[in-house]
Amino acid sequence: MTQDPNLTAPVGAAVSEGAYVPAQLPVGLRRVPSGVDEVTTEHLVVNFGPQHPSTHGVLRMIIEADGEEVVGAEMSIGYLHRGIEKLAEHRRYNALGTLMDRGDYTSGIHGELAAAMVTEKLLEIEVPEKAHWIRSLMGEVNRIASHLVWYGTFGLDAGAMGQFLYAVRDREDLLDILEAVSGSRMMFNYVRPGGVLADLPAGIDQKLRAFVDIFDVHIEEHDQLLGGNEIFQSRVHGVGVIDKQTAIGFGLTGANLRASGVGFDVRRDRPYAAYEKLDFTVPMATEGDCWARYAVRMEEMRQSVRMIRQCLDGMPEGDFTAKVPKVLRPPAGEAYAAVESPRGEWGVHLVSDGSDTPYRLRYRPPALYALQVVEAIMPGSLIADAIVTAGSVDLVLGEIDR
Amino acid sequence: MNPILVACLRVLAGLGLMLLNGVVLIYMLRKVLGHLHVRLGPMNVGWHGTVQTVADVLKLLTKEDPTPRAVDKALYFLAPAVVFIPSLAAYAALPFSKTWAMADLATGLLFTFGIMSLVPLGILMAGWSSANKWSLLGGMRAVGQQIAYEVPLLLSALPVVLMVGSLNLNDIVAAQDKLWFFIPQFPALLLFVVASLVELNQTPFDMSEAESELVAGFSSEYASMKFGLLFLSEFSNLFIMAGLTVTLFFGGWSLPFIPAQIQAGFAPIVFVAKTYLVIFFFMWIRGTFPRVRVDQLQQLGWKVLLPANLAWLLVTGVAVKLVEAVAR
Amino acid sequence: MQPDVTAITSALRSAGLTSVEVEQTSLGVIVRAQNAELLQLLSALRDSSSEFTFMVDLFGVDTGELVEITYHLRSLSRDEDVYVRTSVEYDDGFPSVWEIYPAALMPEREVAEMFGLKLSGHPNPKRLLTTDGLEPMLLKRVEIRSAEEVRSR
Amino acid sequence: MKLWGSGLVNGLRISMRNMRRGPITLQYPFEKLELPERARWTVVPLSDAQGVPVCTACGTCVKTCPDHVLALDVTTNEDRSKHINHFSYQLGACMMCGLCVEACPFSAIAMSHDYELARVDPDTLEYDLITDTPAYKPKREKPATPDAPAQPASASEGDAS
Repeated sequence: MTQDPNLTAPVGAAVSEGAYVPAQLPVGLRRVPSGVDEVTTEHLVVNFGPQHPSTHGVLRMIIEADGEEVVGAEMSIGYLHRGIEKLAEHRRYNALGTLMDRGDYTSGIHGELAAAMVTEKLLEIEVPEKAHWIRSLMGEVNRIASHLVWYGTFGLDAGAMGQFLYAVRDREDLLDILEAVSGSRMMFNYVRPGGVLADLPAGIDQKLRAFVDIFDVHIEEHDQLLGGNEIFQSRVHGVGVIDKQTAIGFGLTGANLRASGVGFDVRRDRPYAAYEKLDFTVPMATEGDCWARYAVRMEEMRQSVRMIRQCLDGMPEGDFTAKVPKVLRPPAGEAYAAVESPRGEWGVHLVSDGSDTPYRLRYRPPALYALQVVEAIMPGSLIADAIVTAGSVDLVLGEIDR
Repeated sequence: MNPILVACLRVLAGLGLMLLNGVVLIYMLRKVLGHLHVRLGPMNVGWHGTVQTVADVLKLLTKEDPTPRAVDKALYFLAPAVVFIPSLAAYAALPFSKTWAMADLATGLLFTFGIMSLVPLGILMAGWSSANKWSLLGGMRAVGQQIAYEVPLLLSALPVVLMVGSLNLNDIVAAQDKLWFFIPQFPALLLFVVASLVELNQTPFDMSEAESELVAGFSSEYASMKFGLLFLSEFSNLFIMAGLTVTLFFGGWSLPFIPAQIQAGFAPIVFVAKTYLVIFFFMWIRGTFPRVRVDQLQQLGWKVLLPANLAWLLVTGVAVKLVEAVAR
Repeated sequence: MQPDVTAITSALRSAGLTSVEVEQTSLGVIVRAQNAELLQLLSALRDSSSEFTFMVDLFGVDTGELVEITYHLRSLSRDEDVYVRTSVEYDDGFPSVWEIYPAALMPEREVAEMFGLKLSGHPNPKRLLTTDGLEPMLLKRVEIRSAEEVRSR
Repeated sequence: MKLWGSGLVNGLRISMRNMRRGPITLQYPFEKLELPERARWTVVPLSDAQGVPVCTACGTCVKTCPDHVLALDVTTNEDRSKHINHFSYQLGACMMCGLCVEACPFSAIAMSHDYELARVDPDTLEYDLITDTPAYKPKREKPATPDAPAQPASASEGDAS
């Protein structure tokens, strides 16, 4: 699939749209009593999850169905709640990454980066150039790995099986690379305030180049296997439409927002790390349906491959970390830093009181906002569509529940 | 010999064949899906995991068999049998060779379709009696789709019958000694494969056990060998449908360019080999395609397959008459 | 990134909100609002020419005396962020803003649950993350297990 | 406009191509992956050439550990030399973040590559890394960091809250 130039988000978030006005109560179950139709029927309330093959993690979707049609939906979350925000009040600043990893466990680098950036903002640490580039490089590697999980599980939601394994195969290669760089496959703890844990290991350059060369072929295969399949197309076109106003009103970010026709990308509009120096386009679609979200994410993976190549070519020499004290004590104050995680804007709002632990750490979970909009648009669709819609917005429960 | 004894022996042979088939097909499914998914499938029990399925059957047999409290007991226990018996009986008419068939029925094709259409009844019983929402939805979907696709399935076999002029499966095979019917009847083959995929609850039409929506569908509440029977009948149906495909379109037990006397010796092997190739194709589809939606399935059945079948039937009928007129 | 303080102040004044304070801090522009005029303030910001139509986040902070709730708003058309901050006494209530920003639906429930506040005007004001009977976890007086307790487990 | 169904055929072609690429999996208990050098698994104590643990019982790792899985039980002798009674480690609670190893000023501990951590007996999830050993005397006495050892008392208070 070639990229349509019209599907690129305009530079600068130039969107001027009216506000979303909720037409009716967008949440909760209708609980329609039996016998309201001409035929006496009863609505079936089914629990999708917390243990169910289709839910991503431990999401519980309470769906009220009239036959196969969803008439009301409620999302029940909290089955994975670990109190990360409270725990963060008892962690030193350079240990915050361990908590962030466990938030969105498919894109730990981004969470660590957000926590490190907000600490650097408070401490006013100047990060060396090379650290910026390593952060961008690892962020993009992690983004592809995370999008591959989404791609695989999205296909599983639609009932396909093969592509999940192919996606996981490619992700394994990326996890091997991430393990070689950071020492762990998921809980990286790699990005630290002031820079990164360690320099890129020897030989990782060739490994990454070999991977992106293969992945150039594989991404087209992925796209043809799932996106080219007519059955899949008929499942996602026009399904789960989130229009522009709804997307803005419900606070969607990332690929979900861009699929609804709003071109905001933190990497481009609030540049951090080395993104200012990288050449990439921000894919966008206007339909706002599941297909648009699919197309945007597939294109994001291609852009990530481009950025990985640029990072490898342009990697500067120098230190990988600034000189920072072992125990960080930022001055009292507040700061907010945001990164573009695979799921959207992952912001960390930190309140410091001058001690070696944060006074309050709030992180903005992009998937939580995506979850709310799913709850709002689900009524009126079929059960099968509801599953696909929930899969298309890329929910990670570790992040939603924190 | 006593004809009753012979009949009993034939039924036993059919049962043995079905069980063996089930075991082999489950192993094959695991291996085919495994390799399609760039992994290996079972490897440790026996050479390349060959005995794995036997071990699993033994596990199923010795497993605890809990009965949920809320089930409708009579239907719950009857349903696996109602699913299992038709798929056993459907073996009767399959011609493994000219002489190797459990019953050489004059209306073999009709018998097979007729007996196979009992399966949805058992599935509905299983889904309803389980007192489970997933089971109920799965059972309803299964019945909805299987009843909807009975007609296209039969209609897509009809052009072949028109060409042969007989419902006997052996006659149909014999009529293909010069040309296998998949060449003149290619559209009918496509329609037949689609309809039989629906009948079999196979991906992309596995609505009734769509695991991302309905967990395990109608078989959610079944455990132990009751689940084993449901599972086994599914694989046996797979073999029957693939066997019918081979019989109707790929020349059954016959091979081209080989004298009939030589063929007779290994005709059953040829038939089974062809059937397994068709089954491989079904599994290939299963490892690749996503699932269609319920309403799309019904639309495909009524709005596409049925008119297409009727149109092709008309074409075939006219062509057959024309050929007859020219030949006369 | 940073909106103009005077522009926001004048926009709010013209909307009839004369008592709000707008200040520039290291975090950004913070509009301090009374609990009672919060809804009016937020809809004024949303409908102002700056178009703060997008709610980024909403969270509470226990300052030790009361709970401060911060609404992080963004104008996508101007690429500006503004923070609206209101304070609530312990065990007191705060109004739901979901009709202005539907994005607040779940974060509001979370704030109410985590700080032991009452939520008014919300369509589904149930607990979100934890089970009934748990203490409001993000209050400073609620301790998590200390290192000694962890070891003596 | 492509023919309806060409995507299906193409999908079958792709899955067959992947099938012919062959399996990528390893038969885990029989074949094992080689871990990269930086892989982080259990914490192990390091010893010098004579096999004596080089831990100086400074307690930096204990203060650093975010999950408090390390604990030092130290008696100080009259000559101010230290004796490690127990240097205990809760494997079951360790998240292998590696912060203790980074913090250790004398490289006395390391993250090993021992990843087969399943235990039959849950009691074995907590064990001593070093038992009843005199603390190592570093050759050069110097504060590891300008910050952490300078105020050990206040830092430990901060941890305990």
